Amino acid sequence: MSGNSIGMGAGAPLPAEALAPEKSKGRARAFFRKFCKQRLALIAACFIILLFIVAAFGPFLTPYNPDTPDYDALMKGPSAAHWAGTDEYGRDILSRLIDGTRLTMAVSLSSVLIAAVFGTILGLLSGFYGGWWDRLIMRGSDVLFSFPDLLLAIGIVAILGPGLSNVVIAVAVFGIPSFARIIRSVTLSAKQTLFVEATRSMGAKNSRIIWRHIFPETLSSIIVNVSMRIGGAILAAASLSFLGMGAKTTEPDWGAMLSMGRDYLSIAPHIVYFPGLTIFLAVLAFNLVGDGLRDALDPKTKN
Amino acid sequence: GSNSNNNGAASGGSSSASPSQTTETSSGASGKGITIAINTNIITLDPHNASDTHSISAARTMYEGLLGFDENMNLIPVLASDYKISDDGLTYTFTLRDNVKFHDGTDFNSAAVKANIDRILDEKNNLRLRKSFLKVAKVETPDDKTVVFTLSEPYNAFLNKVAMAGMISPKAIQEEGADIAKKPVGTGPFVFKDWTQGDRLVVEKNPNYWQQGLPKVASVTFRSVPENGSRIAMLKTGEADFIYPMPTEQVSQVEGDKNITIDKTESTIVRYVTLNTTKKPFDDVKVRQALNYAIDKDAYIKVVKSGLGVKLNSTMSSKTQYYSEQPGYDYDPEKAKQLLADAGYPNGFNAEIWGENDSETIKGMQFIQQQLAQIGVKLDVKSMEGGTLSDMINSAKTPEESKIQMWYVSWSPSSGDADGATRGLFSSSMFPPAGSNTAYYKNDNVDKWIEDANKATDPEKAKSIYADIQKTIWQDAPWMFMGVDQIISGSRSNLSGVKVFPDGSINVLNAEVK
Amino acid sequence: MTQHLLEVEGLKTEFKRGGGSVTAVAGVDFHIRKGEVLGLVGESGCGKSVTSLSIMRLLKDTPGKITGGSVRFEGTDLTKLSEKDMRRARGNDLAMIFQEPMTSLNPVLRIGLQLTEPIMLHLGYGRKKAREHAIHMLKLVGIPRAEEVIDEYPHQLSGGMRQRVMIAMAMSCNPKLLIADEPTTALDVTIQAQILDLMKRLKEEQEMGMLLITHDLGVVAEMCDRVVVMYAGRVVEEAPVQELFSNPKHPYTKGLIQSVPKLRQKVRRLESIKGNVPDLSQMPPGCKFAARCPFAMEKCVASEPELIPLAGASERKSRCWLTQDEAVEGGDRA
Amino acid sequence: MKEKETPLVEVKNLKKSFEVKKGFLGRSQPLNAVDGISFAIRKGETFSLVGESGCGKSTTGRLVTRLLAPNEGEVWFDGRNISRLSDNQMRPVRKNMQMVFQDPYASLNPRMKVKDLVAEPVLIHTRLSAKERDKLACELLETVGLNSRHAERFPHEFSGGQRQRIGIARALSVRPSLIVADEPVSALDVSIQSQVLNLLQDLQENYGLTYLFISHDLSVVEHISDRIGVMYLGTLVETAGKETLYERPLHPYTQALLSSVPVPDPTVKRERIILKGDLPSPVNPPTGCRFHTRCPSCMEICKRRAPIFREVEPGREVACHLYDEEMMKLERK
Amino acid sequence: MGRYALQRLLGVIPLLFVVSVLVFLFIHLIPGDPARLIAGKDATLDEIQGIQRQLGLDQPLWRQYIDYMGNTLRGDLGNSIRSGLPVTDLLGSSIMPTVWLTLLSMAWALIIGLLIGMVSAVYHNRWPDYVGTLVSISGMSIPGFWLGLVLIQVFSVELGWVPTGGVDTWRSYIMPSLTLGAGIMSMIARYSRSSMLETMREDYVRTARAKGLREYLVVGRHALRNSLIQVVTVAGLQFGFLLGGSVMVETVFSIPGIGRLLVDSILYRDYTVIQALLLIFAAQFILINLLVDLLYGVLNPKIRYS
Ligand SMILES: Nc1ncnc2c1ncn2[C@@H]1O[C@H](COP(=O)(O)OP(=O)(O)OP(=O)(O)O)[C@@H](O)[C@H]1O
Ligand SMILES: Nc1ncnc2c1ncn2[C@@H]1O[C@H](COP(=O)(O)OP(=O)(O)OP(=O)(O)O)[C@@H](O)[C@H]1O
Ligand SMILES: [Mg+2]
Ligand SMILES: [Mg+2]
Repeated sequence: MSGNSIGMGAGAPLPAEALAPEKSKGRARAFFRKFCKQRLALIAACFIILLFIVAAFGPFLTPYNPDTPDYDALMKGPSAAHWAGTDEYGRDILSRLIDGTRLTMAVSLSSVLIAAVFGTILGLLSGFYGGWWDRLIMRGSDVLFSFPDLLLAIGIVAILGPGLSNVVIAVAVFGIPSFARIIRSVTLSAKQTLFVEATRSMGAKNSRIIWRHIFPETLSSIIVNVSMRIGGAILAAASLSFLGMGAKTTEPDWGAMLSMGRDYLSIAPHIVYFPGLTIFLAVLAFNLVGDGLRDALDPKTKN
Repeated sequence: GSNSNNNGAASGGSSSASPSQTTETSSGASGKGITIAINTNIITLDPHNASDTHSISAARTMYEGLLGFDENMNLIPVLASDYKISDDGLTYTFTLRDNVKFHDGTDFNSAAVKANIDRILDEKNNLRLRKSFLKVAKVETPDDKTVVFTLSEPYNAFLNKVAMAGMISPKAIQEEGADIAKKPVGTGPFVFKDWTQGDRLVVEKNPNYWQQGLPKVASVTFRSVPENGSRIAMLKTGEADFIYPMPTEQVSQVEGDKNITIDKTESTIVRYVTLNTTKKPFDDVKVRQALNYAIDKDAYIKVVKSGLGVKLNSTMSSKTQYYSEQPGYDYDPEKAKQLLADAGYPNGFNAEIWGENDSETIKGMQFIQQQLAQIGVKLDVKSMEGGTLSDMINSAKTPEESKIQMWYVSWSPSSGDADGATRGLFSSSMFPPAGSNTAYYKNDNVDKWIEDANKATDPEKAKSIYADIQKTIWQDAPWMFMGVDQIISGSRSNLSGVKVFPDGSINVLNAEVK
Repeated sequence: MTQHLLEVEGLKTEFKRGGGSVTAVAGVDFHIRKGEVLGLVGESGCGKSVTSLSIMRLLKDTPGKITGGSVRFEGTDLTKLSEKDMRRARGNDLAMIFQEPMTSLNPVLRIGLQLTEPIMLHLGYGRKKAREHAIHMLKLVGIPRAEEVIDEYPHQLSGGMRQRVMIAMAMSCNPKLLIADEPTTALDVTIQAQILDLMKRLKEEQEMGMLLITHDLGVVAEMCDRVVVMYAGRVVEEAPVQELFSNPKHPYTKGLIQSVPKLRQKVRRLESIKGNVPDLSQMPPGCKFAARCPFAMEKCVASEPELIPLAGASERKSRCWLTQDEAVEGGDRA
Repeated sequence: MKEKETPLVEVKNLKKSFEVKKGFLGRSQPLNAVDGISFAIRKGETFSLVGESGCGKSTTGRLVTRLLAPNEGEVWFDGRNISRLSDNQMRPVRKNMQMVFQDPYASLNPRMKVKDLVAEPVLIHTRLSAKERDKLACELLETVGLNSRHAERFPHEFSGGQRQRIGIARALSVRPSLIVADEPVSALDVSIQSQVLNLLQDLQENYGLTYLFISHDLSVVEHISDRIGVMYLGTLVETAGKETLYERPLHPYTQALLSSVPVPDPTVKRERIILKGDLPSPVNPPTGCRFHTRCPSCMEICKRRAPIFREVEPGREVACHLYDEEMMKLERK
Repeated sequence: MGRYALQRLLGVIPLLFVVSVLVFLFIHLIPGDPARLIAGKDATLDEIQGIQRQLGLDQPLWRQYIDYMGNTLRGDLGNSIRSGLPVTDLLGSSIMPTVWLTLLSMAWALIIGLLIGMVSAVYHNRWPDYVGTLVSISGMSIPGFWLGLVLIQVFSVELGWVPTGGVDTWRSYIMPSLTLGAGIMSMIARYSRSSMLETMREDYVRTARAKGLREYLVVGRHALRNSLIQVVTVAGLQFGFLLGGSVMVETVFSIPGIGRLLVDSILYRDYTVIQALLLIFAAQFILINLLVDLLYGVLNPKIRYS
């Protein structure tokens, strides 16, 4: 083909490698390198992986049956037998923490994911189509924003009845408007990018533009926000427990342990310290990872 | 014979209302004020409309009724110095105390009483107290110091109801209208000073109080402090002189503290689990009895109540009128299993237990769940927010529609009367939504006895009828009988005289700071 | 030899990147005389801006660091100055104009404040006097309504006006050296013509030296006295402007000049330099231009030529094996 | 003759305004980005639009490709009025008109492989299988001077010039008849710029392409165009064949523009026409002739009345009162 | 400015309307009958129906809404279903404590958060940055009620420095605002850090350096203002959450604020109070958004002057 030599001058054709220096490690690899650079985030990520393992294999890891009471060993402080002591029923706190990992992670993860899915869809629609859609969704999120979280939570839990899934929904609903807003703003700027305009000029359908071109742009904000919000969701679920609107009250979850134990703060502080510490560490870890992800995904921060 | 003041009207034998002022000191009015931290908000200061204990406590600092209660929930005379009941139990004649003035300076007299009863009965006002006075056919005031109530039918608990009705200055009723709920004017030991709902109520010493030498503190401040930990912190720091309720979990911790005194009294609050007797498997009395045998109530008191409570030995607390102790239902899991097997459930069954979502209730339900698991009964614990729960229970219009199986709940008769502790819970006319008979318990004898007891004018007769009632219900076991709460309050050691009555109301009349 | 206003010798600047570091500027030498305009041309990424930032020591917020060479300004080595002394020189003796007039002014501060900052700092004027001076400077760069503009915000000005403000700011303390990094690239031709006109005029009035960085050979031809051509962090050719255009020595310079479409040139096809600029992190060992050079020989790939003064012309240097034989015998090799 | 003369693109009195918010206090005002322009592009020809930043070149390009809907006026493409088509109706038309953008960094989705980028229009408009698309992508890459080995890479691994080639390959993939190139070389270095310009010229020859070429660089435009339209503040002030325009610019703006271009030859000393002032804001453009505020030969009438864009000699249109004989006559009276 | 504000305020009316309808529907959808809840467990059906009649709860929903809206528009928010007190009284006494609480929380959170953010940005990737990041992330990882309880335990009970709660003196507000502000502080610290980092890369910061300005001027004058613009937006949003989210802190520290009022009202289905509160929350949210916009304009001359 004639174009072959275009612009290549008179000399012998150069090997392709000379044209584009070989650095095709891929974005994923680069991202991974960047992320691993951040010590704190890396440690936090390891901790989170540990949490997931504990959540998956919880029942096999507990030293005691987390639900068996021991009325002769109520509120015993940490000891060799009970590393984290026992609670007001004489149950082993460590076992309950381990067992509670699953529920806590399930609630926080699923609520954030639900929020992310709905928020992303709404944000994409609102940002991409603008106009009527946008106004509707944004006003809707205004309304949700101006609704106190608590009322929503109580309302949802009250309407749907108590239980795990409804707490998940309640926590998720808080998250939807902020996800929608974040994704909307990313969408708005992605919509302005030249490559989206280029795709439009090719005659692509909107669905293709949204899913193939804009959605990937929002992914990094989604990931970052999900990881940041999981921490918030753990706290939110704990707060719901504090107000007596928690998930299943009989199965251990950290927030319930913390809020049920708070009456014992001055007499058996370990009942609160251990769940409190666990929550703190988990939330901290998710936040650190979120931070790390953001830095690693942000094209502006070089290495 | 005529039944007059069975509690000894003239004597004032109880400490609380003693007019004999041996302890009178000038230092009593030394200008000290006290602060009382309570767990919920005061809702209203209208004595005719208050239904929650703290509002009642607050109203009672400023208002007094013709009668009152002592710390054992016995009736004592207050604004009435004496009363008589006719043999047919339809006419109640009260003689009013002399020289009592409202805070606004107007006289307390029979016209004032009539004005108050009129206010209560006026349908437009829709006051909580109205239902207690519905049987009042007329109120007469033959003279300034005498009031005669005529009832349409005998009403055994009437005196208790009279004790609930604080007397408001008729002038204030006239002038303030609905605002009286914010600006109380009564005859009580304290005068209204300031009230911010949700925060505090401040009342000051009434210098013209009819009981000489009382009150002994310059003012009382009620503050609402919902969080248990904060309330006890206030007691420790001295920001509060008295707290109620004292969180049971913390009692052991402050018991050694010489600055803090813990006071415990048995209450009229009973805790139990209703079993829907129209639903399988609870329709079988053996199952219900088995459940009662399956609970280690000592452990229940120890774990759930932190050791501060007593077992429930009847359908009501020992502090309630006409209480009669019942034997049995000692912890016996073997017997429980046997009974279950006899009833055809050798392997137990699955059921739901409902309850509110406060930590105390949740704790109790968890305990019950653990206990019943021992006999093969697997409970699904559902804790719900109060309003939702109430809807779940009351949306069933007939027993057939009812979804409720087990409900872990507490009950306290508002004026310590046996009728209040029985009718609403066990009369077959009180199935939800009409009443709180959530066990859907129906026993024709019990139904009849409740009516009889209500009409009985002779206390002895009433007592025996209530004994039958309690015995029958105990055997029928529509409930799992759990416990009676102890009322636990904490106070600074230099404060005396503040008492919490079995119904949970706080009495500050004799408060004194040393 | 007379002392030059600015003498850059062997300047080397490296950037940390990933694990290692890349050399963005690899031993650059040039000098500027008083009242002279030196053009610095070269392709994007060849290190022009880094050179200028290194001279000003403004690499603070980048991973970059000067790792060798000297920058002598009126005899003092700027690279050895304390940060404090360097601050005193910046904005005072040495001033700089950046490429982007849109982003180089702080959007939330009034023009007046931004203009008077260096005046108060370096000339020690009071607020009022500084303001008068600022207005004077604005008038000098041809801004109408100077008294009003001084109280406006950058976004209220057009691009050309902003670049004038930047120039006024740079000139306000009578710098001896003005570094202008692509001062007109972001502007339209008609505005560019105005600004270039202005800079020429000011330079003549103020007698200052100027380092003009650009990739536009047209601008070079109009403005500069001498030109330094950079390629891949190195100076490849240095020449007086006339000679550079009439007789470019280095193949890169030749290619560059030939690949620019010129008005009314009427060629069918443009010449072009094949290939691309090499990546900084993977520099070939020999002549950095060898891969694109139509005259590349084996020698070129193997080893790198030095920048050597050429015989026959004053102040001409070239970094090419082809021109080595033209080198001044025993000339002062850099 | 008529059939032969049917232009590929015909733009008639095209207008487009944007609503812009003035600050957060003000109401939105119309910004007339393109204010009544007309031109035609014949098949196989390169028509260029030049002008200063913000004069509406890109907007025109986006109107022609119907990325924007005009407020007024018509765009005829291949004998069909496309200015009122819906998005769905427009989609098949797009197969025949593709775009190349100024910024080769931003116009390629960084997350897609080169082969997918290049074949995306094919995916959209045809039913070729993935394999066939890959094969086509490789061919196209070779056409634009890249290598099929580049197909598996991501755009960030390429230099600016190479990316622009990818962009061009993408535009070529569906064999369009029109390519609208919006500043395709202005982000590139001179040495690379010439490679791309040459490529564009070669492709035009080989495939009989028609270009609408948008640029602010007069030298580049002269090199590549057949005919040129000069824009100022949303209007066309002059269109002419390349030769005539550069030899003998008529409109004072064109003259100034030409004289402002720095010539890379230190020996040439020209008399410059330096315009005074800045480009006025398109939100409230000057009355009368839009150029009159900066025009060196401004007359009274220019301030009052906008000149009509009219043919002054065959193939040459100007909007200037200087060439408006009737007006001149009126003026003299 | 005034007209803009007015315009915005007027634009709020439809939103408030929608909110009011939604709120109305929502709280009536929540199971629970206020009449029953007020009447108490031992109430009779008659009594409950009496209350329902009195409160108009036996009317169809649309009727109730119209009555309610009619009264609201006339400025009559009605009486609390539960206590019979005028809703305006209840609001009047509970708004100020919450306002003080949130203002104080916001104030310290802004100051400390900005400080941490700035230090972190200036010492990017050096130890002050790490410390700042850790502090700020910790701040958002602690459950609020837990922090409050611990603070009370330490500073009131053990040390006796500050009251455990209430609203008696300004000292009562110290711990609550610390507790409430911790999360916001962290947010602000993190946002200001990243926006400062971004700003420090801007050309005009380089210009400022090129003038020979001292570092503190470069940061304090040239970078800070620009970062503030972004931080203000975040802070404004947080402010809304603060007001709504003070429930826990008000409970722990016995502050008679609107958060607690809301919880109590919800628990008792005190419709009139809930409705009024929610309208206030919505109005407050909108007002804060407006304020943020105005502040945005003050900080950002581009918006102010064009
Ligand atoms: N902050 C930085 N961090 C890392 N590398 C940098 C930085 N600034 C510049 N570089 C590298 O230094 C090299 C030279 O850049 P420089 O900005 O000096 O080029 P330039 O000649 O000014 O190009 P242009 O004409 O595009 O402005 C480039 O390869 C660039 O990648
Ligand atoms: N989507 C839009 N909304 C508002 N104004 C716009 C929009 N697009 C373009 N404009 C305005 O319309 C005018 C013309 O813009 P256009 O992009 O067509 O100019 P241009 O000639 O391509 O300029 P440049 O050379 O800078 O690319 C400009 O003033 C621009 O600000
Ligand atoms: Mg540069
Ligand atoms: Mg453009």
